[in-house]
Amino acid sequence: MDLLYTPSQTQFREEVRAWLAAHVPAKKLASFDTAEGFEQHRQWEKTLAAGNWGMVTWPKEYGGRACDLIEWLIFEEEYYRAGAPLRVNQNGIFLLGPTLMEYGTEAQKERFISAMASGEEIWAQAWSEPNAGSDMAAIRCRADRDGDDYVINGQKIWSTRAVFADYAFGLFRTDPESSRHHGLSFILVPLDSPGVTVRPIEQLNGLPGFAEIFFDDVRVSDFNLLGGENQGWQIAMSTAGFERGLMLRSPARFQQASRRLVELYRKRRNDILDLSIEDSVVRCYMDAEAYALSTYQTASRLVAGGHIGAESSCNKIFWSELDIRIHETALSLLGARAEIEPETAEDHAELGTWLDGFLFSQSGPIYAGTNEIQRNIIAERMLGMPRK
Amino acid sequence: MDLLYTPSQTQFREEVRAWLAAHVPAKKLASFDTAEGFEQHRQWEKTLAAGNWGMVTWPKEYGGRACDLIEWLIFEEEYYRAGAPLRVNQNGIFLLGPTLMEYGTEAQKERFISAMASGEEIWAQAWSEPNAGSDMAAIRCRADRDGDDYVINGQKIWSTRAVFADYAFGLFRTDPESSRHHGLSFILVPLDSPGVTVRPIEQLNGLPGFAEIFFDDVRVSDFNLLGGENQGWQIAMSTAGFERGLMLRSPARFQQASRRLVELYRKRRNDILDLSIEDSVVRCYMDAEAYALSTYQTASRLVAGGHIGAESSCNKIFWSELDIRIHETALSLLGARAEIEPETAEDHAELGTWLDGFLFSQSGPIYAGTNEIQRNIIAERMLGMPRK
Amino acid sequence: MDFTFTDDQLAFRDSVGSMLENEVTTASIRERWTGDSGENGDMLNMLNEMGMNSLLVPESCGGLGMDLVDFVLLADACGKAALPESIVEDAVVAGGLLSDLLASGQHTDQVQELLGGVAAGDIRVGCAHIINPYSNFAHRKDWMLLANGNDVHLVPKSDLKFTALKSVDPSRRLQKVDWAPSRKTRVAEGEVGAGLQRATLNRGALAAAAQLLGLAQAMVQQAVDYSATREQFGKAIGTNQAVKHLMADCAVQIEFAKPVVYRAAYTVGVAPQRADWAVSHAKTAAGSAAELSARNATQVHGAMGYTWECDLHIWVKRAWALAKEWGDAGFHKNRIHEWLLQPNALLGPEFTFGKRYIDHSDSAAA
Amino acid sequence: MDFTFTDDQLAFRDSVGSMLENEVTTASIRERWTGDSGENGDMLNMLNEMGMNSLLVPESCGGLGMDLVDFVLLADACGKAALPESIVEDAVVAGGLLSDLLASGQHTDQVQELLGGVAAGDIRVGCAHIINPYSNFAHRKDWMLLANGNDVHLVPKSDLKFTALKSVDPSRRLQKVDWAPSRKTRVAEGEVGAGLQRATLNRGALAAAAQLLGLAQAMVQQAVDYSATREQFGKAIGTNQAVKHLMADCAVQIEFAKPVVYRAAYTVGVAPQRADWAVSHAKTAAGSAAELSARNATQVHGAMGYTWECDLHIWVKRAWALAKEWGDAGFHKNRIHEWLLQPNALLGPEFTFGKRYIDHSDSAAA
Repeated sequence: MDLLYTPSQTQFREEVRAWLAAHVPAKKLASFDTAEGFEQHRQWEKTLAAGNWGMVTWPKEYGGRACDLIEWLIFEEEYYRAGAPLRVNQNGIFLLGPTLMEYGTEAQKERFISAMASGEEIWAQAWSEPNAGSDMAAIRCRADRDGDDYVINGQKIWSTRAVFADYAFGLFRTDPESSRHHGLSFILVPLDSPGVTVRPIEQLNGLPGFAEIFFDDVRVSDFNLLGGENQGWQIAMSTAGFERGLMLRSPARFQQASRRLVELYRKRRNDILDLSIEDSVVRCYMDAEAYALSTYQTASRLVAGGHIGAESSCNKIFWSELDIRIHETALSLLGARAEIEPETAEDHAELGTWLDGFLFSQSGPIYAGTNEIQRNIIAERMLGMPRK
Repeated sequence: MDLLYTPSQTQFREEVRAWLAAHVPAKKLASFDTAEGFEQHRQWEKTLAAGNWGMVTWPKEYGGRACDLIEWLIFEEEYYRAGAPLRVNQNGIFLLGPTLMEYGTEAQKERFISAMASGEEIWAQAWSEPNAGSDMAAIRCRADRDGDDYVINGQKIWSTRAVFADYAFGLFRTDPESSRHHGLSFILVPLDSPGVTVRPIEQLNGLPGFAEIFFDDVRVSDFNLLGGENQGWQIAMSTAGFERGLMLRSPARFQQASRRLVELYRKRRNDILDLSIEDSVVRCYMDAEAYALSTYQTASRLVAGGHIGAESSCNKIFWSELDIRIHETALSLLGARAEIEPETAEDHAELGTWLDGFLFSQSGPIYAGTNEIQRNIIAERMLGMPRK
Repeated sequence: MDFTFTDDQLAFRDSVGSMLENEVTTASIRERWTGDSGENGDMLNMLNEMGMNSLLVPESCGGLGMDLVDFVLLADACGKAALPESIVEDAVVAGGLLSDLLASGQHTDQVQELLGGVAAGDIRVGCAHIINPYSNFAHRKDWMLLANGNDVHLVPKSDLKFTALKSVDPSRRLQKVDWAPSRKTRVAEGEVGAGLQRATLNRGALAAAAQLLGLAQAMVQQAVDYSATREQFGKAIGTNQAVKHLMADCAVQIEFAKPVVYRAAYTVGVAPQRADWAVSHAKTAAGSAAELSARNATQVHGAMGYTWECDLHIWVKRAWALAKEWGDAGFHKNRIHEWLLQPNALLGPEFTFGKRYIDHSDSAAA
Repeated sequence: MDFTFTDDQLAFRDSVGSMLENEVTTASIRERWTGDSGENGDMLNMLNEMGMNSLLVPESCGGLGMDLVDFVLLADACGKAALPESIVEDAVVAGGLLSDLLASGQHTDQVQELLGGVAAGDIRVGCAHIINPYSNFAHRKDWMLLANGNDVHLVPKSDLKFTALKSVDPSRRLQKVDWAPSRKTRVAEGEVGAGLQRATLNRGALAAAAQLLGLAQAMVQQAVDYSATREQFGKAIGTNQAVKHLMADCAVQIEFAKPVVYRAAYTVGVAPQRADWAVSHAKTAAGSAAELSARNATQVHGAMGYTWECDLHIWVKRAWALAKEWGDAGFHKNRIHEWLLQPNALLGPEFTFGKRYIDHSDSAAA
C-alpha cells in the first residue's frame, strides 16, 4: 500500500489542469437537454477530442491516451475541479465505446469510434421499453432480418440524449420465437432513418432529458449488428457492467459537491436552527470521501491485474443515496428559499445549482437498475442468498 | 373534539394515584424472570386484585371496574408514573381474559377468570413452535381426542412466563388430517400436568424470559377447550388482535421513558459531543407524545362506538422502533459507560436501567409478529396492495 | 375527553373533498401553470360557495364563526387535491389575523368591514409573515397584512410592489412584496403586534401541516395504484415486498402525524399559549411524512416518477415547498428543543391532555 | 499509488484467520465466560507463536518491525472471530506507545527491555487511555501504561489496584485501575506526553475500527446462513426481499467502511499529523456498519437472535461495546466537524491521497 502518486501521475495531473484551465469555457454552457446547449456541448466534445482528452483510457489509435484507471481518476478530479461541462458524450465514451472495442469488427470500429470520439456522432441509449424497465429481458421491440438489413418495429423509452442525438444503440428481438434474454441482438440505429419518431419526455425540471423512440419499419443494414445475431444479451450485460460499475459516477463529482456543501454550511450555520444539520454535513463529507477511497481501491486492484467483484453492486446504492443526501442537506441550509428557481432570485449566487442538482439526484435511485434491484443483486450474488 | 378530562375522569386519576402511592412497593422487585421475583410479582398481582385494580376495564363481577378505554389509559399513566412493577399477569389480563369472556362457557369463566384476576394462577402463552413463528398456521403440536380428554404431543417455543407460570394457553392441532389454519383448537393446559417438560430459554440478559414446552402424552380434560373444536384459529386471531392492537404497549411507558431521557440529556448534554444527539432527543420526545395522541384518538373512537381499523397495524412498528431509539439515545448519552451492568458500577444512579431497557427493546421488532410481517399487513390490508 | 371529529365535521370534509376531487383535475392544474394569474376563477367561486372563505370569520361579521378543528380536515382535503389556490392560507392565516385584530379591539370598523367582505367573497386579504421570504399569490389580494418589526400593517394592493419568483412548484406564484410602512397602515404595534405575529406563525404552520398530511396520503395512494398496474418480471411491482415496505413506512408516519396535527388545531384555538410546541410537533411530523412519501412514491413510480408528464410531481413539489414554508424542520424542532431544555417544562402523560395541558404555560411567553 | 495489500499481507491474514476460525469456537468463548481470568492460555500461546505479539515491535527489540497496514487485516480477523483476548489492543496500543517512547528516546533501556519481553511473549503490557472509563483485561498485565494529565506513566502490576466491572459482553473483563503517580513511574511529560496520548487514542480507535469491520462481516454471514436454512411459510426466510435488503444494507456500509479503515491504518503510520480525521472517519464508519449489522442480523434471526444460546450475541455485544470504546460516534464525528469548520482545511479530491494528503497538516496540531 502506497498512497503517494508517482511522479508521472503528478505530472499527468498538472498537464490536465493546465489544459483545462486554458480550454474550459468561461461561461457555463446551456443545458444539453436544449437544442442550443446540445450543440454547445458537442463543440466541447470536439475541443476535448482535439486535445486527445475525450477519453483518456482509450487506446491512442482511437484518440485516447492509454491511461490506466488511476490516471482516469486523476483526470476526473481535475475535470470536476475545473468545473468543466457535463459530458454529452457519456453514452458513447463510457458504454458503447468499450463495447465496440471488445465486440466490434475492424470495419465497425473504423466507422464508429473516431466519429464518436470526436463528437461528430453523439449516441443515445435505447435499452428500456414500456414494460421492460428493470426487467430488461422483457424486450419486445423486433428487428426482423430481411436480406442484408434488419427491419425494426416497436418502441423504446427512457432513451437518454435521444432527443438530439445522432445514433442509438440497444437490444432488439431478432428471433421472434425467442423469449426473455434469448434471441436478442445488439444493433446500432441512425436516428435519422426513415420510420424513426423521437418523442421527447420532459423530466422533473421540464427539460427533455430522455425520449421515447418509435420504430416503424425502420431499415438498418446488418453492418450495424454488433457481435453475433441473437448474442445481444451477453454483450449488453458487459455494457451494463461498465455502467453499474466503476465509471458511471466519478467520485470527484461528489467530493466537489460535498466541499461546496461544507462551504455553504460554514456560511449559513449561524443562521439556521436545524439540530441535525451538523451531523448531516459531516456524514456527507465522510461518505463522499469513502466513495473516493473505495474507487481508488478497486482501481488499484484492477490496475494490478485483479477483477471487479460482486461488491461493485454496492456502488450504485451508495452514490445515489449520497447524492440525494448532499442536496437535501444543502436545501435544508437554504431553508424556505430552497424552492426558488435561482434565475429569478436576487441571491442567485448562494442558491447556486443546488435545486437543479436536487432534482437530478431524485433519478439516482431509479436509473441504471433501481436500488431495489441492486439490493437483490447484492443479496443474491455477493452474499449468496437464495433466489426463490 | 374536547381534550379536557371530565370531572369523573380526573377524580378517577386521583383515586388511582392515591391507591398506588399507598401500595406500590418501596423496594424494586426482583425480575419476574427469577423464581424469587416471580413470586414477588405474583404477590403484587394479588395486592392489585384485592383493591380491584387488576384490570380496570373488566366487569365488576370479575374484579374489574368496568372502566372505558380512556380510564384505562389514565390508570396506565398513573401506574407508570408511580413506577409500579411490571405485570407478570399480562398474558392473562390482556390476552386470555378478554378471550375467555367472549368465548368461554359460564363454567370456564367461573373456573378460570377469578383465579387469573387474583394472581392465583399465572398464565403463559404457547403459540409458537420451532417452525411456526411468524407463520403461526404451520402449527404441528397435536391434541388427539380420547374420550373426554385431549392427549397432547409436540413442542411449543417462545412461551413467555412459562418457566414459572401455572397454566399455558395456545393452539393445538385437533384434526390430524388438517393443514394450515384449519383443524386447530384453543386449549388451556396446566403446566404441572404429567408429561409436560418446561425448558427455560435464556434471553439476551441471561434470564429465562421464555421457555420451550415439551408435551409427551399430556392428558387435558376437554373442559379446557375454549370455543369449538377446530375453531381455534378464529379465537386466536381475536386474541392476537388484542395483542397487536391497542393494549400491548401502553403509551405512558414510552412517555415516561422519553421524560427520563430528556432529564438525562439535560444533565449530560454539556459533557457529550454527539452532533445528532439533540435531534434524537427531540424526536424521541415527539414520537412518544405522538404514540399517546394516537392511542387516545383510537380509544375515543372506540368509546364512541367505533371500530379499530387496519391502521392499528402501524402501532407495533411505531412503538418498537421508538423504544429502540429512546434507549439507543440514552446509551449515546452515557457514552463508553453504557456497556456496564449498573449493579457493578459506582455511578449506578445515572446508568439507571437504560442497559436493561436497551436489551429488552431489541425484542420489540421481533415478537408478536415481526415488523416485516407488520409491514406486509399494512401494505396488503390497510393500503390494499396485491398479495401475489 | 373526546378526541374525535363530529359527524358534521366529517360530512363537511367529505363534501369539500368530493368537490375538489371532481373539479381540481390534474389537467386543470396544468392549465393554471400556463395562465397569467395561476388561479382558476370558477374554483375560487366554488370554494366561496362552499363556505371556505366564511367558515372562520366571526358570526358578527357574517361568517360561520367556526374554529380550526372544523377547518383542519378541509385543509387536509385541499392538500390531497393539490389545490393551487391559496384558500387555506387566506382563511386560516389572513382570516385568523383579522379575527385576532377584531378580538383585540384594534381598528375595529375597518377590520369588521374587511371580514364581512372576506366572508362574502368580495374582498381578498393575504398575509405575509417574516418567516417566509416570499408570499404565495400576494399579487392577487386586495389587501395584505404585513409585518414591520413588531408592528402589523394592513396595506391596500395599490401601495404594494410585487416581484414574481419562480418556484420549483409551478402551481405556486411567489411574490416578493415591497412596501413602505406608514402610521396610516399600522394596525397593531409593540407587544400586541408581536403576539399577533406569533399566533400568525402558528396558524400558518398548522395550515401547512394539515395540507402536508393530505399531500402525503395522495402520493401514497397514487404510488399504490401505480404499483398494482405496472408490471415487471411478469407481475405487478406492488407484489414485491420492497415496494410494499416503502409504502408501509409512509403509512406509519402518516398515521402518527394525523393525531398530532389534530391536537395542534385544537390547541391553537383552545390554548394558544401552548400552541408553539403543539404546532411545531405537527409541522415536523407532517413535513417528515410528506417528504418520505414524496421520495418513496417517486421511487415506486420508477423512471415515470421522474417525468413532467406523470402527475405525481404536482404533489411532490408542493410537499417540498410546504415542508419548508412557515418554518422548516430545523426551526420547529428547535422550538421544541428550547422548551425541553427548560427545567420547569412539564412533560409526560399527565400534561398531554386535559386541564393541566391547556392551563399550564410554563414558558410559553418566553 | 497502490491501494492494495501485498500477497504476503493477505497470506498472513489468511493463516491467522484460519487458526482463529478453528480454535476460537463459540464453545471455547463460553468457557472463558465462566473462567476466572476470562482468557484462554493456549490461545495466548498460539497468538504469540503466530507472531501477533512481535509483529509491531521494532526489529531492534527482537520484533518483526512491521506496521499497521500489515496489522489491520489481522485485527479484522480477530474481530471476525470475536476473539476475547485483548491481543489487538496489546499489540497496537500498548506496543505502539512503547515503540513511540523508544523512538523519542524516553527511558530507552527500560522500554527496550519491555519490548523485547513483549516480542518474546514473556511480558504483557497494557495501556489505559483517559477516553475509556475502564480498561479491558488490565488485571492480566504485568505492566500498565497510564496517563496522569499530560504525563505518561509505566506502572508495574504490584502498584495497581483493580476493581472489576461487568460488561454487557461477558467476554470483556473491564477493570477500574487505581494507582498513585510518582516521579519514579513517569516516562513522558508535557508536550511529549500529550502527543503520545493523542497518537495512542488514534491507534486505539483504529484497532477498534478494524475489529468492528470483522465483527460486522461475521454477523452478516451468520444471518445470511441462518436465513438460508430457517423456513417460514414453506420457504427459507432468506428468499424474502425484506430479509435480503436488511442484509444488503449492511453489505453496502461494510464495503464502504473497509477502504476508510485501511487508509486510516496507512495514515497512522505514514502521516500521523493527519491521523485524527482518517481515524475518526474509520471509527465512525466501521462502528456504524457494525451497529447496523448487529441490529439487522438480530432481526433476521427472529426470536432466536434474542436468546443467550444463539451464538450471535457474542458478536452483537462486542460490537455495541467497541462502537463506544476509544471514542464513540459523537466524539469522532465532532473531531471531523471541528476540522471542517476551519477555513484553511484542505478538502476535496486533490487532498484525499498523495503528497498533498500526507504532507499537509493544516490544523492537525490544533
